[in-house]
Amino acid sequence: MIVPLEHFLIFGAIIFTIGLYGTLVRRNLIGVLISIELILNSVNVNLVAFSKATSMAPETGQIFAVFVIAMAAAAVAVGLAIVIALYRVQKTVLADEVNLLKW
Amino acid sequence: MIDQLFVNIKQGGLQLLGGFLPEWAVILVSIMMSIGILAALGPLIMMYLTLMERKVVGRMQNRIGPNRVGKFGLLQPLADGIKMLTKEDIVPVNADKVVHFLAPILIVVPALLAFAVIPFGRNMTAVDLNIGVLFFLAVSSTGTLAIFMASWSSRNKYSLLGGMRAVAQMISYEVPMVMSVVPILVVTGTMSTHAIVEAQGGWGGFRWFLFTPWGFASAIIFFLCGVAETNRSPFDLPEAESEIIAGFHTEYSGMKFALFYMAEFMNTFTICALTATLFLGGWQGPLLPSWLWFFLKTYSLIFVMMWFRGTLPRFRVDQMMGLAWKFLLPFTFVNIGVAGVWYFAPRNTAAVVCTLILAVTFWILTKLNRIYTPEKRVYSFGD
Amino acid sequence: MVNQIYFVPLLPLAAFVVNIFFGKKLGEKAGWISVITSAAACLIALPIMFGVARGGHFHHEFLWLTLSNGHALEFGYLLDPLSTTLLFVVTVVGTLIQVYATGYMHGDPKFSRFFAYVSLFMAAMLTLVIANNFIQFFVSWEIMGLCSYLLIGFWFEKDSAANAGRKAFLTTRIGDVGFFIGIMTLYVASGSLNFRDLHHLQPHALLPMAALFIFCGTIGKSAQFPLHVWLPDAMEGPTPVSALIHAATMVAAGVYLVARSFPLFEAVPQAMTVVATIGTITAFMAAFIALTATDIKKVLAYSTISQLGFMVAALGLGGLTPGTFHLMTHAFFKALLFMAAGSVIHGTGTQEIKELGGLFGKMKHTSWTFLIGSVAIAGVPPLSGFWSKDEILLTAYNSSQRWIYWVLLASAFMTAFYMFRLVFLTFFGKARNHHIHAHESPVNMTLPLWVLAAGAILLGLPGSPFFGNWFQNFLGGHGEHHAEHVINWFVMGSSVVAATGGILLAAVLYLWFPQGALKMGEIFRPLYLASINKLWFDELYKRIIVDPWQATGRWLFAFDKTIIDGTVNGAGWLTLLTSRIHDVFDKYIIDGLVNLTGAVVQIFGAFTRRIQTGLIQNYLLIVFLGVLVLVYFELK
Amino acid sequence: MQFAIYALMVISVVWAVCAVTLRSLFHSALCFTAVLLGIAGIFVVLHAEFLAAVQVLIYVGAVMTLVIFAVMLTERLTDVSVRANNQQIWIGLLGGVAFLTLLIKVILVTPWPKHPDAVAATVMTSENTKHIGIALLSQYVFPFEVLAVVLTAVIIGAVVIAKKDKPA
Repeated sequence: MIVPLEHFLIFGAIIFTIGLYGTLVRRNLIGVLISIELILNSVNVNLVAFSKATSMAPETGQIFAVFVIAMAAAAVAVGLAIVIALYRVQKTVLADEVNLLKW
Repeated sequence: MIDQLFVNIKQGGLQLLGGFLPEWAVILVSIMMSIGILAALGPLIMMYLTLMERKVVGRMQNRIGPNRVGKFGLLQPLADGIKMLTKEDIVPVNADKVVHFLAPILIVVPALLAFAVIPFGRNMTAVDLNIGVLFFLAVSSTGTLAIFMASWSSRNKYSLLGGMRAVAQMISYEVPMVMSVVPILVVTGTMSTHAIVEAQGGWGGFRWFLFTPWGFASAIIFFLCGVAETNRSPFDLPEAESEIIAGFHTEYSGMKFALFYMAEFMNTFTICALTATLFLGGWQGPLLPSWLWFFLKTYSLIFVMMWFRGTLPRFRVDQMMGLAWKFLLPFTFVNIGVAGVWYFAPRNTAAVVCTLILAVTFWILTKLNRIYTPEKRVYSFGD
Repeated sequence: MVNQIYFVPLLPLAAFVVNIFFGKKLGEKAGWISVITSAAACLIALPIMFGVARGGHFHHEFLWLTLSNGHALEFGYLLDPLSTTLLFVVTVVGTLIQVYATGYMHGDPKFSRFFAYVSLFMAAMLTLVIANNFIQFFVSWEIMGLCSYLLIGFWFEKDSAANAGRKAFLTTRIGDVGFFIGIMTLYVASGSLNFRDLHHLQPHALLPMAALFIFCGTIGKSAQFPLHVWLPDAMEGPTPVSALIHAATMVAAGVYLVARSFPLFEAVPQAMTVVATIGTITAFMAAFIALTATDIKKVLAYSTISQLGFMVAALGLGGLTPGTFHLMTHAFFKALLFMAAGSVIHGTGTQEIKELGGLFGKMKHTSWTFLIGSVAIAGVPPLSGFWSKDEILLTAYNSSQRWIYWVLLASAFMTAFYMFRLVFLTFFGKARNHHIHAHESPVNMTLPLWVLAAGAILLGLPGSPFFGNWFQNFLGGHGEHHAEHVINWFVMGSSVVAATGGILLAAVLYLWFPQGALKMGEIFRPLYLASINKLWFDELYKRIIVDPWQATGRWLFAFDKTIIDGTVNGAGWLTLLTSRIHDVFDKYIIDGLVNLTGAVVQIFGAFTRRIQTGLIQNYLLIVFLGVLVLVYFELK
Repeated sequence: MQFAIYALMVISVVWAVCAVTLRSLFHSALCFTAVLLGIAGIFVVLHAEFLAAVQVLIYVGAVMTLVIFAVMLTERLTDVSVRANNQQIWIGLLGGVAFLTLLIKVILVTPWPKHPDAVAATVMTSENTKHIGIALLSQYVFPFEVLAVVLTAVIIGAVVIAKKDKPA
């Protein structure tokens, strides 16, 4: 393709890292969820780029991407449900205020 | 000749340019042409829809409607536009300025984008995407975000409530809407609006999907969901004046408000246009030029919408939700199965079987959805 | 368009779904849903039947799944004269019986569930009938087994019903396992499970085994000789069930299995011999037991077994047509008899012959139809039973094993006898129990009776010489019998004599000299005992199967009690002793050590537990850094 | 063309950075939406129109709406006082950068299979969506079914978790 594969991969890597950073650093659990979505998206970019660039059936990677999107939607649904339940119980959505599991 | 009028004009113009412009420029120009036409079409349609609505509803309420400005009040929309433009643009003090400014713009964009895949006539689809229908649904689903931004950014309880309602409603009705399109994709095996229209040609309009059992069902469901998507009555809970002042655009005034209005009317148009395209055979039709047929069908559908508004009272929230999730959704699922039967079984058998299944499903669902009646209210001073 | 045959099983299935989910809401409407669906199935099937009758031969496969070894399992249908006959029988009889059931089950609390099960059964049976390969056949076969279990135990509040259901399920299961092994063997032997491939079988060492194992399925399902014990108990179910499943259709499925895989059996003569022998034994034995049964439905059950024996024997002797023909006629008159019996039970509330009697005046329709059914089964010309049974006898007569003919003739005689014993005791004479006030059943029960009665009278004719043996020619694309197209007056006469003789004897013993029966019982006491105790089959199975298990159980229990427990107690005593000693040791040394360890752990834990922050992102960070380090060293 | 792709990438990255750094969750959610749209654009460029449409329909239409819904439900409207990031910010940043450099290095040194994408370009035409559909229902039908089951489970689970437990 016009743009070499590596650039797409690097783009994916950057998005991935940003998402990772967010996951590690955001306090707000919803923010964390968003960051996770970022990570998943970077994966999708890679999948599609590969499926375009390598000689296998072009739809394969896209199908994986579809699966990833579906699973992401599922993850968000459950995650948000948990966040809301948490908010109802503990009146907080900040990750570092939820530390009941320590010693 | 008349049929292809616009197409020929465009082609002619391009050939003319082709004389002294490099090829890429010609392409650019043609793209620009399409975009320009659509971009001009949107506001125009919106303006005259307002007039039409006021007239129609007026008649229904035994009034005359605007008739001062221009003949039959034909210039009324212009007057309104000028008024809107000259109005002061008020932004609440602790509103989220950026978002508050972006929202009305972002709500118009999807409405305009949706025009791209609508076949206005034979060879008159701006972009014949091979995923046209999906594109339309996707784009129209982004509208919710703009509403969110509007309702959230103008720090106002009523706006927020309106936004919540709007989004809940749009999300809920999007599901059966998408599902009700699936049968057509199953039968035609394509998602391009153009091809779908082609599939309904011939037999003097009796190939319209409206005249198949599943098509009939999906047409009604799709249209209902469309009405809900565009927040028109009887689904206009998000902007219910009497309950929450004007919902998400309470805090908007002047041109921004006009933009919301525009978006709503353009959505109305696109929904009706798509209904016509998917179920009423789009521009297919005898004698008259194709684009005329298209606009005829679309506007009759729009008239039906206005008819709703003139006739029906507003839903209660739980009824609205119940209709979407407990009735339309299961029905669409069954409908998809029915489309499968139609596709595989021989026609005569299929017609009978499909009708039977749908009727039974309808009956069962109506039996299962008991109308929820709230217990008798007690007013402290009322009695 | 023949493919719409697929709707035939699908409609009852739809009825099942609707009834099982919305039955409570529908109430008694559920019955009509089932009836209408199966009637519709019948209507859909009719044109196809005519097509086949005009010599058509349809089949259609679609791929179901591909096995790892590349073989493909197909589903589909195969419509040849054989399956069409079954299709006709099942749809017609099934519909009628369901109409009847709407009357019979009226007011039952589990009404809708009953019809759900029946519809499921219909779906399975129809799938089985049109099946074109063994797998599809087996699947629907098992579903039928399930329905039979559910319906026998339908009134599971009664222990007897529940036990009967379990017994039926387990007993048939034995046969089914055999059947499945048979299918596997056949697959190994011939490499295909499609019925149409059976016609060109290559000889193979495993074929006899396959045939015999497949025949196991028949033995189980249509209650042949060693495994016949479940059918009489199955009468605990509602009478329509007995009529539909345990007389007309399901038990006939076993016979259908043999007929369906007939080329296979033809390929292995020894298997044929086994089939014929088993069938004959069953026919005779069941008839013999039926002589003294005193429960209407039990009598009918045993007669069903015996008639099935007839069919199997016929098939075993190479008579595909007679077997199938008898299957069809039997389905009609036996269903008729059962439903009439059901109507009697419905009207009087009891099924003990000893309490009945003199119903003829009170229940006109029931009595007449029952009489017609009895005449038909007894084999009096020109009713249907006569023609089909005569065909079978003829096959036996022409076959190499002539003794089978005589045995079957004897059983035919007994058939006539016990049927008319039943008739006389139930409908003639005077009522024995005066608390019973019999009344005629509603019209939706009597109407099917008359329709079936018409069937029982007329259905024999297409197979009779008057119609030039139309049925035989219709089925006989298989070319293994030409002899019986000439009428053999000896066989015909003998069967007529047997029938009339049986009827007369019954009349003598139970109508004219009511004491005669007792005397006969005195004279042939051992025989009488043998018959009344069902040849001690249940006792035998109890003795050779149930008791040994229980004995083993008891023995193991004793072993457990004395030796194991003894050891355990001894061990316990020893333990106590040693523990005394340990106690001291423990208190001072071990505990000291333990406490020391605990103290040490506590000291360290006080520091290390700081790691456990409980902050999820903290953990994530640590994981991430770990990964980072690993990757780094991996790449370096 | 080329230019468009790079522009999309850059914009997406910028928005992504905003999405993880902005203080107000609502804004970061909007930024993330922008990222999604950018990536959808990249999909279009890569001839995966179907995927792009699905991305917009599901992510922007449904997922983001859910997220914003949750934001509205949980966030008090005036929310500037609370810190947006936790204490790990610096180490997280460093780790991230290190990881990124590592990744990029790996990507650059790996010899990716090159092949004339004429093939891909031809296959990647209007038939694309049809291919996806066929493959989804023939080759990948089992994962597809599993996915369906999982989604059902998720719906039920989400409802169960999020619903108010009745005062017993």
